Amino acid sequence: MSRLNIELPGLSLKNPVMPASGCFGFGQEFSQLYDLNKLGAIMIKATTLEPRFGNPTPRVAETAAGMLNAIGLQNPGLEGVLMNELPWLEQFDVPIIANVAGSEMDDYVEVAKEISQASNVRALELNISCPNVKKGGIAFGTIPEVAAELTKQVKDVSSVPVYVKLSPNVADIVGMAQAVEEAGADGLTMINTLLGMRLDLKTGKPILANQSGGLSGPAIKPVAIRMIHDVSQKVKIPIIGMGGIESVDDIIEYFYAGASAIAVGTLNFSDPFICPRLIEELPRKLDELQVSHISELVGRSWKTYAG
Amino acid sequence: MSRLNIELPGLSLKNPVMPASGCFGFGQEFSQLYDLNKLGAIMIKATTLEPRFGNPTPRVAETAAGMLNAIGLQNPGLEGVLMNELPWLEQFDVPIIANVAGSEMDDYVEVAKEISQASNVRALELNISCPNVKKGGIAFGTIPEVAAELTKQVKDVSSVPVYVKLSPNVADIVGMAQAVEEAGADGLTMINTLLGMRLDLKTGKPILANQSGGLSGPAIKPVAIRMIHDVSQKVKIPIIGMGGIESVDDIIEYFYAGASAIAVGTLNFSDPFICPRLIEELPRKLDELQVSHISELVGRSWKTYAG
Amino acid sequence: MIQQEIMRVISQQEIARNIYELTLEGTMVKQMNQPGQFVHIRTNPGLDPLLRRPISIAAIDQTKQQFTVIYRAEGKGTNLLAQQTENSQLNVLGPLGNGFPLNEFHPGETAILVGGGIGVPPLYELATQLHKQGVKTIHVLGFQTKEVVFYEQEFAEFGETFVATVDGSHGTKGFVTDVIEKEQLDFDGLFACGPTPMLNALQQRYKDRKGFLSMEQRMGCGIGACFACVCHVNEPVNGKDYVKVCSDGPVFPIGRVVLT
Amino acid sequence: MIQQEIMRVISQQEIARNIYELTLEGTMVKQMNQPGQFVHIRTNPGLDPLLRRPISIAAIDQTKQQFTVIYRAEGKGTNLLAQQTENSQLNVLGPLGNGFPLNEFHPGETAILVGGGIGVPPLYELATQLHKQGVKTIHVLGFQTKEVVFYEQEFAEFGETFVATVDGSHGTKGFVTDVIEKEQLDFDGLFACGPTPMLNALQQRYKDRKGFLSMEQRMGCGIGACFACVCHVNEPVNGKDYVKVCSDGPVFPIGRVVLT
Ligand SMILES: Cc1cc2nc3c(=O)[nH]c(=O)nc-3n(C[C@H](O)[C@H](O)[C@H](O)COP(=O)(O)OP(=O)(O)OC[C@H]3O[C@@H](n4cnc5c(N)ncnc54)[C@H](O)[C@@H]3O)c2cc1C
Ligand SMILES: Cc1cc2nc3c(=O)[nH]c(=O)nc-3n(C[C@H](O)[C@H](O)[C@H](O)COP(=O)(O)OP(=O)(O)OC[C@H]3O[C@@H](n4cnc5c(N)ncnc54)[C@H](O)[C@@H]3O)c2cc1C
Ligand SMILES: Cc1cc2nc3c(=O)[nH]c(=O)nc-3n(C[C@H](O)[C@H](O)[C@H](O)COP(=O)(O)O)c2cc1C
Ligand SMILES: Cc1cc2nc3c(=O)[nH]c(=O)nc-3n(C[C@H](O)[C@H](O)[C@H](O)COP(=O)(O)O)c2cc1C
Ligand code: FES
Ligand code: FES
Repeated sequence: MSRLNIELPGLSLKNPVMPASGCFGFGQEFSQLYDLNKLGAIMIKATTLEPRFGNPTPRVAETAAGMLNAIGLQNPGLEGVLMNELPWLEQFDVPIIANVAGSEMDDYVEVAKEISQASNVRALELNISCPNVKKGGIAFGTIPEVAAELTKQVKDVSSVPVYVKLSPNVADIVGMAQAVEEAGADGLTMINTLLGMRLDLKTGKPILANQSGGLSGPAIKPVAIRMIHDVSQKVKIPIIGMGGIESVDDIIEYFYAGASAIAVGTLNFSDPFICPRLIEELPRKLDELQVSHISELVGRSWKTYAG
Repeated sequence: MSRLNIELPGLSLKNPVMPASGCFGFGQEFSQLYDLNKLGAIMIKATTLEPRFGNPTPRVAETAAGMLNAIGLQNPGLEGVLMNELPWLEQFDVPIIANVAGSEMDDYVEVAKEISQASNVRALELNISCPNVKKGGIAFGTIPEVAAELTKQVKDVSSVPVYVKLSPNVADIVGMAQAVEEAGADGLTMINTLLGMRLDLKTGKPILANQSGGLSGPAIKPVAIRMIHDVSQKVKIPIIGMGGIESVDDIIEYFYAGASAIAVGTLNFSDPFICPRLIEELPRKLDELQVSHISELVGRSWKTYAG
Repeated sequence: MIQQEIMRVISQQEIARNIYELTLEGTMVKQMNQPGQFVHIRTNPGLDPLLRRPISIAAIDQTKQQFTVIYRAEGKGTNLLAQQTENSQLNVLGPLGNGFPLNEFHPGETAILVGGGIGVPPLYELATQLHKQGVKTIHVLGFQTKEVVFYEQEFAEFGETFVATVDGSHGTKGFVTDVIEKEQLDFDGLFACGPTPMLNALQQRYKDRKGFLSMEQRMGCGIGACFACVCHVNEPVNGKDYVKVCSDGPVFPIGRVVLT
Repeated sequence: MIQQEIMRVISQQEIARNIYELTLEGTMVKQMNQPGQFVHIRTNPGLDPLLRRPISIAAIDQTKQQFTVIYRAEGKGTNLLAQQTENSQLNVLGPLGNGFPLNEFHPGETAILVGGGIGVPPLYELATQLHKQGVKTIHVLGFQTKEVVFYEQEFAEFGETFVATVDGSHGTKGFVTDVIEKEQLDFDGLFACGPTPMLNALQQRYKDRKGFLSMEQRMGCGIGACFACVCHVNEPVNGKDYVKVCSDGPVFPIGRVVLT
């Protein structure tokens, strides 16, 4: 009898731990390290209509308890993902969450329509918030009306539930969440990266060739917790939480805040075995907390409960 | 011949290093540790019209490479500051930057008017961005029109230049900066804290009694650098930069980004001697960079320059 | 005078489950003149963790320029602290705060020292110094369970020592207040350090007695500059309706601070 | 097979100014079969710094299950690494990447090994293994200045070794390419590792020769999953217009990667 399984729109998760989009490629590399069947789900790298090379390098820079990335959505394009990546992933009994990105609304719609029909794609994650593409991306994520319109159009064509990935680079995250919920989102994933920059001490220039990039890692966890705490009280759809998770304690904190599952991004780089490790450690943590099922923890920070 | 002196509206700084508001009280405690005359300036704790006790405790929580605070603007009120704190500070030959806060626009205006007349107050820092007061504060900092209106009203009554302290909790920091510049701000200080939260693992409840608080420290430095980089190219008024500064390298990075002076906040807690230490270390760093005056570094990240 | 000093670790040992006794050496010790003061320790030279950890001074040895702290390895910072070994260097800020006043007790009087868990340590230096001035001490020490009891013998050398454990695995089952009542202990005044509920219980019972309580609060600066550690007071003190635990305290006369 | 292993520090010493030679022991060594592969080292168990540091394998000792890296202590991570002493434990991920191909050279042939600064280390294991299979090696090593020159003797034991320093304080003044021209060195093929401008100069000069270049890029994962370390290629490889330095490289045939 599992204490970790979670049911979310489109997703039957054996456990609530999955790699975050962009930090796990399409799974092939990590499959050499451990059995991907252990994972609750896999959020694959953003897919765009056409293949993209992405930004020039350097694409990453380190920051205090975090990192910046400006990969620029490099990916083999819709066709490449449909032909190579998704079929390869079919050998695993793990739901795939396809991260969908684009420059124009039509791109999103087209990718969503096609990719949602792949047999192992159980949900879409609408990446309206990637700070690393100049056109479109960022505006989609900061203007509620635009985000809502995009959500609606994608919902109309998608064969699977649609999760919208929210950007933290906004003043009113609750307003944004409510806008996409109203537009039909089945769930939220949050948060994407904060916009940041580092400069090279010798040249004075930005370290990233793209100048700015997305800040991820433990540094941003308190921002994510705050946003999930605020949003989860104001929407009815579930939230998959992410941002700097590095321990089972962090997972518990995300659940308390209001997340129903979590994703690990940056920490896959520091410890490539982190996902299976956390999954293994979770039951003992639940014992400690005297909780029989992890879902009991969802929203404990704001739910009134006995004791 | 100084290589560190900086001239800014209202402020003749012997060096560009000052403690940030709220991390240095009104100077008395630190004066027991070192001679405050060493400092470029002092940004005193926010002053409100009436004395405030602030938020219940706990008021601080630790985060990865950062901390959260929800002090809630505790201060002895305008009268207390005018009668006790500022006169005590007169023994030092250091310009005071008075951080002004309130719940209503009228509060700001009244405090600004009175405090700007104190003989050692050489500039105001309009705290439109404190996340820790429920009323007013946060909205002032996220709606450009409101921030501009406040700036204008304060400018009308202030006897000294007015710096506006920007909140990072916005989608468009450049728009905000331009709005307050247009409204007459003489300078900007940035950034204030990001909104964040931590939960107690045992109870599930927020660690801070106020629930959420302001995230400061090295964790937020990349966000500050990015914002200063973007804003400094779009406004003509100078910027005093802050956010996680812990080394002379960090100071250089802030200058490269576009700051003309910097403030140290959180790191005063980890190393109470940090300000005089950085001031002492700066000249050697300038030698290393083969720079004769620190102001040559301002904006190097985006200025085209020979080489 | 508050100093920041890189101090040398003389010794460190686990004296009960997760309870460590750490002795440090440096010139700062000269400034330590009052039991109940604390130091603010940087547990790591880097940024993780960022904040210092406040720990009470448990014993002072002026001849050797050494002092001892006793702490529980609990979270990130104290666990890092527990990894320090002989000759490691630690960045220490101190001595901080105002400790227990000694001059309020006269030779021949009896003071009861009440400690709860990691509130016990500062009472040890207090007992030492009270004895030097001829004050008798009775000790009531409360712990969760047998495995985390420490310094029972050390206190016993100064006078009667009672231990209470919440689970009854050692000494009396229950709280320190239960012991005081059960044993009908008699005293001229009281010193206490421990969790707020314990201090609150003592303050309610003994608010009219001579007594001093040492408080805990989450801290930022530790020196009075950041307003992190304030408490409301029952009556204004120096025109202020609050005190700072770090610089006005951590020790306050019983009845002064609003405890909840 | 890529492993993550807590490895034991056998020795560490500064062999030139800020240049450290570090030997580690563990079962991962069994997997190290190709010179030019690298390991990804966590320099601190905490979050500061967060990312691993890629460092080339400089020497492998299968009998002792030990390997050696040589690195420059420069920023936060490598300076922390330099503080490790005998018996410290280090979290290492490896072996990573594809190294220098040995089977492209036949006994009796001559390979020239060109290294720049901290690009020199992987050439040492390469020289060792080439010699085992009867390939002659000539070594051209470039450094900034005399004080940072290392392993000159060690390479000299395998064959002719030329050193260039930018400031002329040791060996020939100038760059490695100057040495190759000046000495009119003759070779059947070339291996190089060093800063991109050096690799670029070599690629332009010797693009039609048999040769292999080892590249550097800032990395995230080190295993091919994050797309941090990509480079454009001159001709598509396996239908892709890019390669990943970490998993497709770090070694590529000369001419394959677009260098600028
Ligand atoms: C004046 C004073 C004297 C103290 N003396 C002792 C002592 O002698 N022995 C001892 O074991 N403990 C003592 N404490 C408590 C000790 O400071 C905390 O246990 C310690 O800070 C926890 O750090 P951590 O790294 O284990 O926990 P973490 O969870 O990593 O701490 C996170 C943050 O919360 C703060 N924090 C957590 N718990 C407490 C607490 N109980 N009080 C204050 N801050 C806290 C930490 O300082 C840090 O900023 C004292 C506290 C104060 C205020
Ligand atoms: C495949 C490969 C093999 C390498 N082999 C060696 C070696 O054998 N010896 C050696 O001294 N150095 C080697 N390097 C370079 C080494 O990785 C960097 O010098 C090191 O990462 C710098 O870390 P730091 O803590 O000193 O600097 P920091 O400035 O703290 O580094 C900050 C971030 O930038 C990255 N970074 C900085 N410089 C470089 C660089 N030149 N290459 C890649 N990432 C960088 C760091 O990894 C880190 O993520 C190699 C690099 C690669 C890619
Ligand atoms: C290298 C890198 C690449 C990423 N690529 C994507 C992406 O393609 N699509 C996306 O929605 N998020 C992407 N992200 C964001 C992560 O999925 C995640 O939301 C964010 O990093 C916060 O989680 P973390 O702190 O655990 O990394 C990327 C993050 C990193 C570090
Ligand atoms: C404990 C604390 C109290 C603060 N109080 C104030 C305040 O009263 N007014 C204000 O404008 N900013 C206040 N700040 C924000 C700082 O001045 C500064 O903008 C921010 O902390 C970022 O700098 P840092 O990372 O160096 O701390 C406070 C910050 C901290 C940590
Ligand atoms: S901890 Fe800063 S005032 Fe007490
Ligand atoms: S470093 Fe991640 S793909 Fe190469």
